Amino acid sequence: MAHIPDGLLSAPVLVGGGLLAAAGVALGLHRLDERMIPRTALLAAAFFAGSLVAVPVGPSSVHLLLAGLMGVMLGTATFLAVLVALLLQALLFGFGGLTTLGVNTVNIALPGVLCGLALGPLIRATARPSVRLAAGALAGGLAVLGTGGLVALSLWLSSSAYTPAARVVIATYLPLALVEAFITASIIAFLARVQPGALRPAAP
Amino acid sequence: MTAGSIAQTSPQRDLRLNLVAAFIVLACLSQLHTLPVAAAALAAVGLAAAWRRPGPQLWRRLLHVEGFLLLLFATLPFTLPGQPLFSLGPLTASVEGVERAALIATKVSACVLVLSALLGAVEPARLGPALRGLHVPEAIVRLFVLTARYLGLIRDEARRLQEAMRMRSFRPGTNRHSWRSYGHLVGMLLVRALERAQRVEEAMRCRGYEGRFPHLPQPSPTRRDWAGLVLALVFGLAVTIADRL
Amino acid sequence: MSALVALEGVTVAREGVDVLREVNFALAAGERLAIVGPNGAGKTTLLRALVGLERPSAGQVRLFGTACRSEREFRPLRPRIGYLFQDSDDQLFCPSVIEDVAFGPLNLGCTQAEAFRRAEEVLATLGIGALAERISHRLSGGEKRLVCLAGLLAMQPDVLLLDEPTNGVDTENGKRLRAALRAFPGAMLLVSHDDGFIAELATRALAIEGGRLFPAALHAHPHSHTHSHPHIHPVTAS
Amino acid sequence: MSALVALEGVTVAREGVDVLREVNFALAAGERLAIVGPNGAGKTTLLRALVGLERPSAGQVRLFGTACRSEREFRPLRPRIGYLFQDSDDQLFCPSVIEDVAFGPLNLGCTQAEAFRRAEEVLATLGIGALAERISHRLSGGEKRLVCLAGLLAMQPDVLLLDEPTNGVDTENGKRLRAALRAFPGAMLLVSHDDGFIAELATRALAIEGGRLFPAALHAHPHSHTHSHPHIHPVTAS
Ligand SMILES: Nc1ncnc2c1ncn2[C@@H]1O[C@H](COP(=O)(O)OP(=O)(O)OP(=O)(O)O)[C@@H](O)[C@H]1O
Ligand SMILES: Nc1ncnc2c1ncn2[C@@H]1O[C@H](COP(=O)(O)OP(=O)(O)OP(=O)(O)O)[C@@H](O)[C@H]1O
Ligand SMILES: [Mg+2]
Ligand SMILES: [Mg+2]
Repeated sequence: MAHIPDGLLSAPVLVGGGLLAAAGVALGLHRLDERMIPRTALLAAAFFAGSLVAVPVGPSSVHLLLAGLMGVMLGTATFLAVLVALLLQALLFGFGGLTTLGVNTVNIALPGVLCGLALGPLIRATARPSVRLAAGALAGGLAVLGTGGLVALSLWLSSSAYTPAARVVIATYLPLALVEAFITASIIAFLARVQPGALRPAAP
Repeated sequence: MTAGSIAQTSPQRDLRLNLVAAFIVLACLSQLHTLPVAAAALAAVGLAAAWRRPGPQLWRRLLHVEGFLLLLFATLPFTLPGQPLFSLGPLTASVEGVERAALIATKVSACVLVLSALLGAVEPARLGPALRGLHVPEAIVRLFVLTARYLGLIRDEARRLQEAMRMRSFRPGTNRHSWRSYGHLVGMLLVRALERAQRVEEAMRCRGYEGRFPHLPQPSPTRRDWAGLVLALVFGLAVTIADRL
Repeated sequence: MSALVALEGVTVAREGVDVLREVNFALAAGERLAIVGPNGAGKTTLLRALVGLERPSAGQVRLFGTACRSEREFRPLRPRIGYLFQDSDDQLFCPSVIEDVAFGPLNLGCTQAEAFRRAEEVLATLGIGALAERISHRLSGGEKRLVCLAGLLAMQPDVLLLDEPTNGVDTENGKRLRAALRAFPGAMLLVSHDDGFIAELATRALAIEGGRLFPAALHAHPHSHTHSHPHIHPVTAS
Repeated sequence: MSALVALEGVTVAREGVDVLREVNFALAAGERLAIVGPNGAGKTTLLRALVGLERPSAGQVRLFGTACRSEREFRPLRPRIGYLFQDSDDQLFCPSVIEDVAFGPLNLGCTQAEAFRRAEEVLATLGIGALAERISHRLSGGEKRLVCLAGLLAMQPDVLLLDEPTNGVDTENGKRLRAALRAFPGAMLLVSHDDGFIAELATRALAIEGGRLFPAALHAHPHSHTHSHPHIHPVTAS
């Protein structure tokens, strides 16, 4: 759903998205620790697998994004994970597109990174499982809503004729946000118990 | 894939030029404004794709459209103002709106065809060196190759854990026990895959891996590859000019 | 007397190769049957076919008298079979040991309290009660093996299928494992490369080779050999 | 004579617990040193510390005379050490067996042809030449073990560190494995729960307990016991 295909967006949006994505990826590369590469690649693969599962919602379909989880676990490397997974999907399955790679990367990764920055410290520091659960849910849900908002924004900036469709897009993201909030919270709770090191965007 | 087949893959299309060509064509196609040119481009791409005798899954890919495209097709005719075409209750569809929807459908289809025809049947393992050949940063190339590999790893781990659950009489239902068990499954899957990823990387380092896959020198592009790139350039330029005329 | 679990002319193909060819065998109540054979002979495949994880291309699997072909037919009978995977890591997925052991009983419809009580009981019997609160995937190899077995015993199955139960288990844990298996009242199918273990527990043996099962005899013949054991000395100079 | 690999007062913590405490030891050229100890004693941790996968919190690791602290210092020396992981699945990552075995030589700068030639040679020596074209992660457990070892031998290392090499390996393959190890000219560190295996190969033994290493003696004392072996009979009625 967040995979905008080639042929839809206007040139300024494509170029702008591309530049933003390049900045994010550069930041991610700059701060990437060698030893984080396996984890980043693994989450990219998880993202890839998650988005092959389409959940029908009304006239549209949504799939898991896991951006909030990536934000908490990877920090800025989320840009890299999303870029790589999207490239792989475009090349192997024709999902999304090549020219929209930048826009899609920003739409998915940016909210995740922001959620990770905002809620990650709380998730790591708190000793209360209920607080962690709530923060995890918030990270998962907000990241999805952020993506929905950015997808709608990309459509709206490209052509005013897309406005009504963009509104419906946002609506379809609401149920996904709920599902992701639930899933992200439970995964984060599990990791906190079993492998707390994984919640820190730093090499073990 | 065998040792022999690796050695024999050299007389193959050069992936670097393929990637560049695909990108140029997609960039040009995605910016078309007029329906006739877009339709002509789609026909040309379709013919070119059919000429290569692709498998049935290429055509099936065309049918896979993202939900919001359907949404666009449904709303555009009614939201773009213009010459009325027909009305449906209080809504009036405009000729411009229908045209715009058709334009988008044509462009998206053409792009999907180009992408799948040029790069659809490529093994991910071969894309790594091609990306490196295009001077993509080494870290991204490694991520790309590892991601492709971990896909299989995740699938295998998931299958084994699910079998273990079934063996102990797990039956999914709508109750807390089921949800919690699925939570454990996904969580453990992630934990195990993370650790496995880490250990596989360690095993590679122990065998002299230094962050680069031992890769064979890229075969230099053949004349056919260059011809393909030139063709792509000409095609892209032609549709763009025709579009602006 | 009817067999508990049986294969009737079963052929199983993996990757297009027939790993088992028209295999017949039956496990009777109270029996402890060992299956031996070289690596890649198909021992694991045989166990997987018995519980319905591999589907035969010919022949049929019969569990407790019922012929099973589809997942629907296998499912209600699986709780009566405890299958220990060759790799413990594949079998543990709950965060803590006690949760993992209680998982089976919960699936059988026990209440939470009842399931945990059973789990604690089994852990105590195996002598690993102290592990209950540990994170299951951070145990050492031998501890994992015992926890996996506990998860099966907690379901109180009629039959145990054990795929190399002593793999990576040290002498001490090995003793506890043997004791627990000797105390198990039901029937048992053992796959192992450890002759001593088989000799101690099995009442009958079959050998698998070239996709076929052959009866094998358990010979007991005293012989003497020179054995060297690593002994631990008190520290002199570390 | 200087040691090939050595630990000098090394302490390693895992999850905040000191698994190894001020451990000293050295492996000299030509030695075959066994390390024994119960599950969870820290044998695997010791091997990981030697190749730089665990970093000591105190003390230092010395490889071929060089003190190694950082990844940069370990890296150039690792190709001279062949480390067999406890779990084969962690070690096999190329699609086919032959590619996996050739991976090491390729990293050492061999040409494609040379690397594959070496790989084929090693596979033939181990008697598993027939597996060359198989998908590496679809082998049986014992086959995987041998392929992992082949991957190490193809790099022609000076030292082998083997973590439970005989796990899940059958008698036949076990013999080939022992023969291959006996033929290996370099030094060797063996971790195993298999007393017979250690007795056959090791020239010296250390026991690990409570995070410390103790010298252990390999006693050879003849004793006789009643042994039963499963024997394969010609088929009578399958
Ligand atoms: N996942 C798999 N997919 C395809 N073939 C497999 C798979 N696992 C094993 N095989 C093949 O099936 C055959 C039987 O394997 P199986 O695992 O049953 O052997 P095994 O007797 O259990 O050996 P081991 O003692 O090594 O565990 C082998 O030839 C093996 O290569
Ligand atoms: N990934 C891990 N994270 C944290 N602790 C671990 C991890 N793996 C093992 N440990 C702990 O470190 C200690 C030593 O483990 P190690 O794997 O070195 O034991 P081992 O002697 O190899 O045992 P085994 O014979 O079962 O393989 C154990 O107490 C174990 O619980
Ligand atoms: Mg097996
Ligand atoms: Mg170990």
